[in-house]
Amino acid sequence: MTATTAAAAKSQGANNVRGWGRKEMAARLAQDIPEGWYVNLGIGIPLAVGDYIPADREVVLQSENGIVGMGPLQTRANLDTWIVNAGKQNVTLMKGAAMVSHSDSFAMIRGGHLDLCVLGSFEVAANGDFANWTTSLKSVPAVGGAMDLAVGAQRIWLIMEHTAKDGKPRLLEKCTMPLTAPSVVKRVYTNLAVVDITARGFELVEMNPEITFEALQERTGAKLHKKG
Amino acid sequence: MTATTAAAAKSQGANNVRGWGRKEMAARLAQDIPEGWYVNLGIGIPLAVGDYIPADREVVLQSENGIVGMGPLQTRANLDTWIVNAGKQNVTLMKGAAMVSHSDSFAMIRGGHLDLCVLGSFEVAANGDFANWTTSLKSVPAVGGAMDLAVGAQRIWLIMEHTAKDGKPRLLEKCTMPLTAPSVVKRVYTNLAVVDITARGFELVEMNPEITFEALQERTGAKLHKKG
Amino acid sequence: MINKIVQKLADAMAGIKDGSTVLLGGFGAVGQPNQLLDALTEQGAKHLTVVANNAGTGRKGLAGLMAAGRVDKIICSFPRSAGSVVFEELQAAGKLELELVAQGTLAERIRAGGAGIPAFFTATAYGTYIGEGKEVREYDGRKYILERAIKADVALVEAWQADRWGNLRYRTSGRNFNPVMATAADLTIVQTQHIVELGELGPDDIHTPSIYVDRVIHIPYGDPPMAQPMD
Amino acid sequence: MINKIVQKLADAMAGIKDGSTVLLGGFGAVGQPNQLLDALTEQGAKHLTVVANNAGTGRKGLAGLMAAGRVDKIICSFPRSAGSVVFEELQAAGKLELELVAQGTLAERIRAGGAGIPAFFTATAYGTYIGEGKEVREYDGRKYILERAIKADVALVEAWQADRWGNLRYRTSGRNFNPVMATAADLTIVQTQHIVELGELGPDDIHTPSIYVDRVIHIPYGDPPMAQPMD
Repeated sequence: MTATTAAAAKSQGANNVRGWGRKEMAARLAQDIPEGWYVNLGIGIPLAVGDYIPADREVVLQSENGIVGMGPLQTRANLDTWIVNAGKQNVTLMKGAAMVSHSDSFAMIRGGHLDLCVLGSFEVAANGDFANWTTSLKSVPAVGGAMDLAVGAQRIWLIMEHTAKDGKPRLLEKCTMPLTAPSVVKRVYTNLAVVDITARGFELVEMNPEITFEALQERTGAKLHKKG
Repeated sequence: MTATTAAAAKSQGANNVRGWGRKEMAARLAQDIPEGWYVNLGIGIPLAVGDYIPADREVVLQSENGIVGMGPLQTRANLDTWIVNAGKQNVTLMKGAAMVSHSDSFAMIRGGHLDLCVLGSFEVAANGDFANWTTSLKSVPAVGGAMDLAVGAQRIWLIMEHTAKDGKPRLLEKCTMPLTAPSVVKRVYTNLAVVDITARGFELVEMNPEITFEALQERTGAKLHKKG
Repeated sequence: MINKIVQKLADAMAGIKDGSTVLLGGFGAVGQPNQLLDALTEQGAKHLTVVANNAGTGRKGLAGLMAAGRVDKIICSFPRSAGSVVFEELQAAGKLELELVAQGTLAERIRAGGAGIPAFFTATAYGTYIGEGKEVREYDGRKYILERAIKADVALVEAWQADRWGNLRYRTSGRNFNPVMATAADLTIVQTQHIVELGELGPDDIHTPSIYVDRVIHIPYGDPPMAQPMD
Repeated sequence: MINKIVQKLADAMAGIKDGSTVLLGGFGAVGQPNQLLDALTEQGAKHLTVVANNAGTGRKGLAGLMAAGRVDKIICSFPRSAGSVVFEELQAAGKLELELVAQGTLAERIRAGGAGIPAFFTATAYGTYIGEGKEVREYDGRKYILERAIKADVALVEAWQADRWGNLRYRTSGRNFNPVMATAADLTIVQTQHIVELGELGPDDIHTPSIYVDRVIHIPYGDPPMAQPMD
C-alpha cells in the first residue's frame, strides 16, 4: 500500500467509525449525573439514560407532564394506565414521587429548578445554540416542551449522533435548522466524543478510542479545542 | 313651636339620625347575596355579614390567606388553632372547604373568580374610587390584601358609616385619602342608605326610614340620584 | 343548596355559543374530557377556538369535533403526532388556523388568564421562530419575550373525584392541564369518574377548589387504554 | 441515598451569607418558621433583606432577628399590626428600609421568581400610592402596572410533614405563604412538625414537591396559640 492509499484507507476507515452505540452513549452520560440531581430526560435516547443510573445512586427524574420521581416503564405486573410520562408511555412512580399539573411542572422547569435536562438534537453550535424541534418550517411542526426545558434547566446536555447519515457534521459553527434556544447547551454526548461548550466553543472532554483527534475534527463543523 | 324652630329641630334631629346599627347593616347586605356566590368579607364589620346569611342559603366564604369555605368563629368545643382567617382569628371550615396557598388564593382573587368582596371604607367617590387602607401616608401604613381584592372581585360592595364622626360626608365627589383602587365600587351600604354607583354616580336604592331624601343628600358629598 | 351536578350531557353543554374559545384538559390518553367533547359536537356550537396540548388523534373526542367542522382555530403545542389525521386533513385543506405555542408558555398563558395577569415575560422561545415578532426585553442580562394571557368562554375538564360544590381531585397523570384549564374559563364543565359526598375530600387534599367549577357530570368511563405493548 | 434531613439547627443554617435575601413563610401565628428564625439570629448573618407578609410581632422569631440588627430591609404587605414593636422602633430610628407591597402582588412576585417569569402586569395598585412610578400598560381597556419577580438566596419554611427527599405537606392555614416561598430561593430550609417515611405521602397528596427543598429539620413544637379568647 502506498502512503496515499494508506491515508485514503485511514480516512475511509474513519468515515466508517461507528463509535459508541446509543446504549453506550446513554450509559456514558448516566455516569456523569451525581446523586440527588433532579433531571428531565427528553423523549427518545435521552430517556434511556434512566436505565443506566447506578442502582445505589438516587437521581430524581422529572417528566414535564407533571411527574417528579419517575420510575421505569410499567410491566403487566404493575399496570396503571393513569400514569404516563411526557412521551405518553405508561411509567412507574418512585417512592417519594409527587404529581403536579402542567402549569406547576413548567413553573418548575422554567424557574431553573432542574439540575439537568438531557435532550436529543439535530444540530448544535459552538456558541451553545441548538436545533432539535424541527428540521424545517415547511410543514407544520410540533414543539412540545423542548423550548421551555431548553431555557429553564440549569444545564442542557445533548445526546446525539456526531454526524448525519450522509456524514455531514451536526456540531457546527452555526445551526442551519430552526433553533430550539440560543446559547444554552453545556455539553454534548455523541457516538464519537464528549464535548463541552465553553466560552472558547467546543472543548473535547473524551474521545471514542476508535477515532483520532484529527478524524474527529474532520467530522466536526467547528474548531474542536483540546481542554486546558 | 314656630316654623323656624320646627325646621331647625328637624335639621337638628336629622343630624342626630343614627340610622341602622352595624349588625343591621350587615344583615341588610347579607339579604342581597344569592345562593352559590363565592364571597370575600373584609376584616371588621364586613366579616359580620357572614352571621346573617340565612341558614338555608349556601354562600361560600373565601378568606385571602387560603380558605375557600370559611365557617363561623371557633369555640372551645371545636378548637383547632391551625385554622385562621385573613383577620388572624381562629375560624371553622365548612363541609366542602378547600385550603390553598397565598399565591393560589390571590390568583383566585385577582383572576375575577369571587362574585363579591365586601369591604369597609373611609371614603368612596361617585366614580367608584374608594379609600380604605390608610387615612394618611405620613406614618407607614399596612396594605394587606385590600388592593388585590379591590381590583379582582366581580363586585365591590362597601359597608361603612355614611358620615364621619364630625358629620362630614364619606360619600364624595372625589376621595381625599390615598386610594385603594380607582373605579371599582358597585354598591355602598351605610347606616343611612343603600347606594349604587352607576355611570351617573350615586343612585339611591334604599333609605333608612328615619331620614328624608333631603337630609340624606345633605349628608352626601356628591349628587344623590333617585333610581330611574 | 349548591348543587353543580347535572344529570344529562345536554345540560352540561347548555348555552355554549358559536365563536367560543374552549380550553381542554388532557394529555395523551389520560384525563381527556372525551365524553364532553362528543357532547359538544352533538350540541353544535361552531366557529370554535380550541386550546389544548394536542390537536386530536383518531376520529373521536377533539378529532371528532374538528372532523365535524366546528373548529376554526387551534392553539396548541403538539399538533402533529401519531394519529393526528383529522388535523392534517384540515390543515392541508386550509380549513384550520394553527397557533403553535411552546408547552410551558401555553400552560403559563392559561394560568395567567385564570390569575388576572394580562401579560408576562418569559425566556421560552426567545430567539426562535415561535418567538419572532414578539416584544423583547432584557432583565439582568437575559432576553425575554412578552406573552399574553389566554382566557376562554368554556373549559372542559376530566377529574377523578368531584363533590356537589365542584371540588375536584385528579388521579396521577390525569391531572396534567386539567387544573389550569379549570381556572381560565367563564364556564368550567367537569366530567368525573366518581361523585363523592361533600366533605369527603379533605380541605388539604383538594386539587381544584369549587370556586373554579360550574357544572359536574358523572361519567365513569373506566381506565385509559394501555400506552405501549407490555410484553 | 438522598437525605435532606439535618439534625442540628446550626447545620440547617450553614452557609447563609451576609447580604442575603430571605423569604419567610407564615401568616399570623400559624406556619411560622420561628425556630429557624431564632437559629438564623444565632447564626449571625447580617444586612439581610427579609420578604414576608408581616414585619414581626413581639420580640421573638422575625422580630428577634430584627431586634438583633440583622435586617436592613423588609419587603412586606402588613408591617404594622398589634405587637409590631420592633419594626416601629427600627423605623422610627431610620434603621430599616421598607418596601410596601400589596399582599397578592407580593405572593405573585415570589411565584414569578420561582417560575422563571422576570416580570408581569397586574391591575393591583394601579392608580394608588403603591403603584406610583411603575410602568403602566393598557390591555383590553384596563390599566395594569408592571411588577418584577422576587428571587432570594434563602427561604425559611414551616411544614406539617416532610420526608427525607423534602416532599412537604402543610396543615390547613399553615400552608399560607410557605409553598410559594419554597419555590423562589436557592436554598430552601424547612422545619417540620413530623418526619414521615419516603412514600408515606401519596403522589397526589404532596403540596411542595421535593425538588424545591434543600434541608429539613424536625421541630415538633406543637400547636399555635389561640388567636382570640374563646369564652
